[in-house]
Amino acid sequence: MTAPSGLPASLSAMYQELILQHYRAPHGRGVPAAPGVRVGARKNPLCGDAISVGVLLDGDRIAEVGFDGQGCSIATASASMLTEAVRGRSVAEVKAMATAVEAMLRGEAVEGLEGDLRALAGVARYPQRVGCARMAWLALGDALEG
Amino acid sequence: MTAPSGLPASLSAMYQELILQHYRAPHGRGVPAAPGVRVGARKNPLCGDAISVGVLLDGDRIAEVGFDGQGCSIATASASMLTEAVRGRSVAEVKAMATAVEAMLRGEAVEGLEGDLRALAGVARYPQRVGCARMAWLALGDALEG
Amino acid sequence: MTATPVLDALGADSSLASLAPRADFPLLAAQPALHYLDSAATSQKPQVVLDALTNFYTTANANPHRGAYALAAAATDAYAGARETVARFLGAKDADTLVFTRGTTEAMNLVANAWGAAHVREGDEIVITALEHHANFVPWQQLAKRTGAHLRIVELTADQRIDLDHLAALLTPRTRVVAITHVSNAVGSITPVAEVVRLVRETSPAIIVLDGAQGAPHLPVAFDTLGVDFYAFSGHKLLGPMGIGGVLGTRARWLECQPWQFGGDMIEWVNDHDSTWNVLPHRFEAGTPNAADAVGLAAAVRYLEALDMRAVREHELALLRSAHEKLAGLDGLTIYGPPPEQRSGVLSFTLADVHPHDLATILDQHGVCIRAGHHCAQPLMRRLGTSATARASFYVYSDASDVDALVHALVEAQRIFASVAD
Amino acid sequence: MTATPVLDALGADSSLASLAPRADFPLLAAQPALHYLDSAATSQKPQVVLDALTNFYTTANANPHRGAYALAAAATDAYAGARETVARFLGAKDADTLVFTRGTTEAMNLVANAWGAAHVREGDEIVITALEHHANFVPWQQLAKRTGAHLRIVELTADQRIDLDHLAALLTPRTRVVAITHVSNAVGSITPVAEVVRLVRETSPAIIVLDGAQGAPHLPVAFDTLGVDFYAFSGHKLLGPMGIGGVLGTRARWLECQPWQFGGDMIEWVNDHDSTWNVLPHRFEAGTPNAADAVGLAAAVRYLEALDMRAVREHELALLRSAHEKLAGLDGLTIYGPPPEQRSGVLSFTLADVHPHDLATILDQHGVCIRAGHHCAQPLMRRLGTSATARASFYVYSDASDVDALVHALVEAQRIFASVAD
Ligand SMILES: Cc1ncc(COP(=O)(O)O)c(C=O)c1O
Ligand SMILES: Cc1ncc(COP(=O)(O)O)c(C=O)c1O
Repeated sequence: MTAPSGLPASLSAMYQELILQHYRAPHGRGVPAAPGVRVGARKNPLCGDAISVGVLLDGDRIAEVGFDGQGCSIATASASMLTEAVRGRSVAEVKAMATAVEAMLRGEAVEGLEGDLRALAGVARYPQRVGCARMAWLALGDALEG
Repeated sequence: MTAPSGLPASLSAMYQELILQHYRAPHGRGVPAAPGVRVGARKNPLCGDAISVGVLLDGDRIAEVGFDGQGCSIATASASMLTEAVRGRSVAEVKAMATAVEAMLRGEAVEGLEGDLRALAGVARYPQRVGCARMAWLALGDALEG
Repeated sequence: MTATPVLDALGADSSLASLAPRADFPLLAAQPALHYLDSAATSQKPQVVLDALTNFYTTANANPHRGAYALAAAATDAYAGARETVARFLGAKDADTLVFTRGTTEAMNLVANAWGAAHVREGDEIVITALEHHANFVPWQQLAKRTGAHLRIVELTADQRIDLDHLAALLTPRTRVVAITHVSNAVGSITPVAEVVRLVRETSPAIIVLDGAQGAPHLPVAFDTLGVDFYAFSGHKLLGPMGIGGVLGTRARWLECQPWQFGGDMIEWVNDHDSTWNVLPHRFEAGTPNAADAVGLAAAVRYLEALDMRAVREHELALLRSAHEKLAGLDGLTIYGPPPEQRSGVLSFTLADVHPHDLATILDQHGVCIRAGHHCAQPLMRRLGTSATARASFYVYSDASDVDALVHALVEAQRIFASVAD
Repeated sequence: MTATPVLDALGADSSLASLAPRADFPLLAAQPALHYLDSAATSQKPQVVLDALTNFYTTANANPHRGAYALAAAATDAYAGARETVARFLGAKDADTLVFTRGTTEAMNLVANAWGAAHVREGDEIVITALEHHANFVPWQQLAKRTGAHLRIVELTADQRIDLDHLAALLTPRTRVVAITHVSNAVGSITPVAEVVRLVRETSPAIIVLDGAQGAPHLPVAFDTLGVDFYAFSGHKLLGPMGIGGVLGTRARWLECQPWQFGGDMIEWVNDHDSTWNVLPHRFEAGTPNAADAVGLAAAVRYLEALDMRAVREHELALLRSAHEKLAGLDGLTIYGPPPEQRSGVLSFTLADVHPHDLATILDQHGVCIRAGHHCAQPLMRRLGTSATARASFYVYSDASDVDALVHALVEAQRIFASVAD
């Protein structure tokens, strides 16, 4: 996980190579089309971006997940990481994960988050961008509620 | 025409004895009730005062004139003086007089105004009170137009 | 100006110092001989408020909510922080239920349109009182006219308090709105809010709208426990800048409201032929917000919090008692309103033979600023049978010397008008 | 930050000085490394404006129109004087036809309600354009929805100018309102007002409402010769304080309007069940006016008058040309809007592979403040097929160094995003 050089440390903490890779080549593109898929969507009225997340549950587990929409690098990478992180998990696990992500985005030190998701920690330094990272998680929440 | 003592010169110029006498015992109280009387009315929304002036024309002359309403000393004295000044005059003379009074209230030096009316000159120093002195003259104007 | 023997005879209480140092208020500090007794119209501003304005414009000036750069974030934070501060001052936990407006007038028009127009139907009833400022009278009168609802006006007791029996008699299951002033600007009467709330809740589903233009500056206000639905106020009357004020509402009532003004910030999504709306409080704040003046207002309420609103009330009551006693001793003077304990720091009066407008001019020559007129309360004036009263009103910077100057100047005015034989 | 070789290669014109000294603007003076390129959102304030605010509050603070004492007269005069000054600046002889509002948004809601609601009927037509800011879009959309009128949207040319042929095709004798932006905030297009006026007057009785939020700050405006019915603007975009703006109207059109907000100052006489209204402009200014910010606005327009609005336009055009040329040289960069001559100092663009929101954050790290988003013009964004653009906008204090910093930071942003292999 290296950062582009010649940038302020906080900026390179946000624009890590990992995030840019997810942005360039997002995972989980496309809301699954199967019957029973639940979709949640969030818009950011300020920048005009929108992300929707679709999940297919198998009992208590997330069998399928994917996202659609337009977003900046942070919004897109967050959605992409989300799909990787939640696939195969139980709803309870995912809710705990969402809570941990939210805390991380508020700048708190969190335990238990694994893998690529941790790369979003740098966003906390940019309050105006936290909303971007949060969008997919809120959309997922809507999908699980609805 | 003496002024109450112990006051700023400009204030005693406004509150001349003559003005206070007209306020205490106004002339021309009561809009004439005869058929053919024309009435004009003006309100001052800021202080809640209102003055109406009624005139009865005999050809081109003002045969009868009177006023009604509530007003401060300046408004009342101005109305009282008005009735004295216009009674028996031609409409053209009265219009010229109204123009002269308006100029005097704006602080201009005017010729040709006679009698008590000149006592209103002191009001020019108090822009917030000019509207009080003007009310009866505007009401008279409305009556002559209407 | 030296105290006259008349004054001493009246027993001037020169011990009543101002609650806030006059030196904190640049306008008053620059004019030591000025006796500003028109705070019910607008208040003077402490230096901290002017500093807050300057500070916003020199360190955080950007369009809030709309920028992704640090300066815009500073503006957004300053504006959101102001909302938190002002909501806390008025005892509202949920800051998002505070909608900023230009002042009380815009706030009342907002409630009358956003809630009123959506819920008031022909044959419904709207209850206001004869004590209301035009800002809490005309919007409801015109809403009634537009919708075909009936406007009911609660009459007053002999000392210009709201007649609670009449209020009770007017309330019905068709009453949709009860809009009442918290404190009368014209005569100072304080509304017994708990009584009103009890009466209304007993008999009708009406919303209760309080006009807090004179409440918020002069009394401690705890919105969350008042039990009313909306509470409107103006910043300029509580040491804040002009151009800012607001209205608190319960979340439930806000959610029953339709947007009233349309434009930037208040939308979620604009399609060609319809739109969806942003969340509270933005839904009711169309366009670039007045962030600078909101920040100035926040500085004002922090200043008042430091003084303590209970102390503000005590201070005004002490001045009012002293002024009341002294004025009552003048010949031909009539004071309106209930006893000082049931009044805020407003002293409304007439003097036999001297029109209020003349009084104001003469008092001005003595450096005493009072208001003369109908105080935007023509319905009340009609009921008092006068076109105008003179009104002196106190605030945190007022002291005994202001009261003394008032009494002194009134005696002078009487002397001028008495100097002419009938 | 040092200029990179890339920049030199692009031919930076370092000779373009700012029109107004940066030292006049305390925020900019305090942050020499800040490149504020978001003036279309809100402008920075010169010291004279802050001084005017402070001066009002420390020498003339009272409630205008309502007091009979000298301080209130000073406030009234200051407010009336501000109206004269601002009306003159916008080329209106009759100052009483200028109604102060909080800004353009409130102004448009005022016109839509005060004139629109009284004159637009079911089956009538309202014409707006796809270029409009939400403030000049949603009020008309909702008026159409409420009244059953048809909303017609003028589409754009390929370079985001109003398609005059389409406008002509939409106009009919049933057209009651044509509401168009003078200058687009999103892409900068300048409306050929004379053409529009000619087309409208030829075929319909419609009123013409111009959204001058981006016109008044950047172009000379002569309301009396424009031939339109209403012209709205915001003070905060033309060096003035937040919380103040206004709308000019012809006297004839104002007299066709119904009052919209009700309260103090706008009434003549309040009876229990109906009221009569004060004269222009007060009829449309309910409540305590924002006199302080009006005085601040007057100071701002005097500052602009001293610069000369023709010079302001020339200055922005020079910056725009230079920036346009430099940006056009960057790989993957798309600029929206017509050629610089037909644009105000707004540069709206996208960069392939870098989302505008990311651009704004990266540019901010270089001290370059730009706006990223839909610019309160979602209908336009839909037509552009994008959710957001990046926008840099210039004003009197902008200079060549701002342009250079922009280009430099864009190159950096490209580098960051290119650093990751696909
Ligand atoms: C073209 C245009 N119209 C209207 C507005 C709304 O102005 P305000 O937010 O000051 O009310 C703006 C700016 O936000 C604008 O640029
Ligand atoms: C009781 C009361 N209500 C409403 C208002 C209107 O407030 P504003 O003029 O600040 O909108 C005032 C003051 O003018 C007032 O005293």
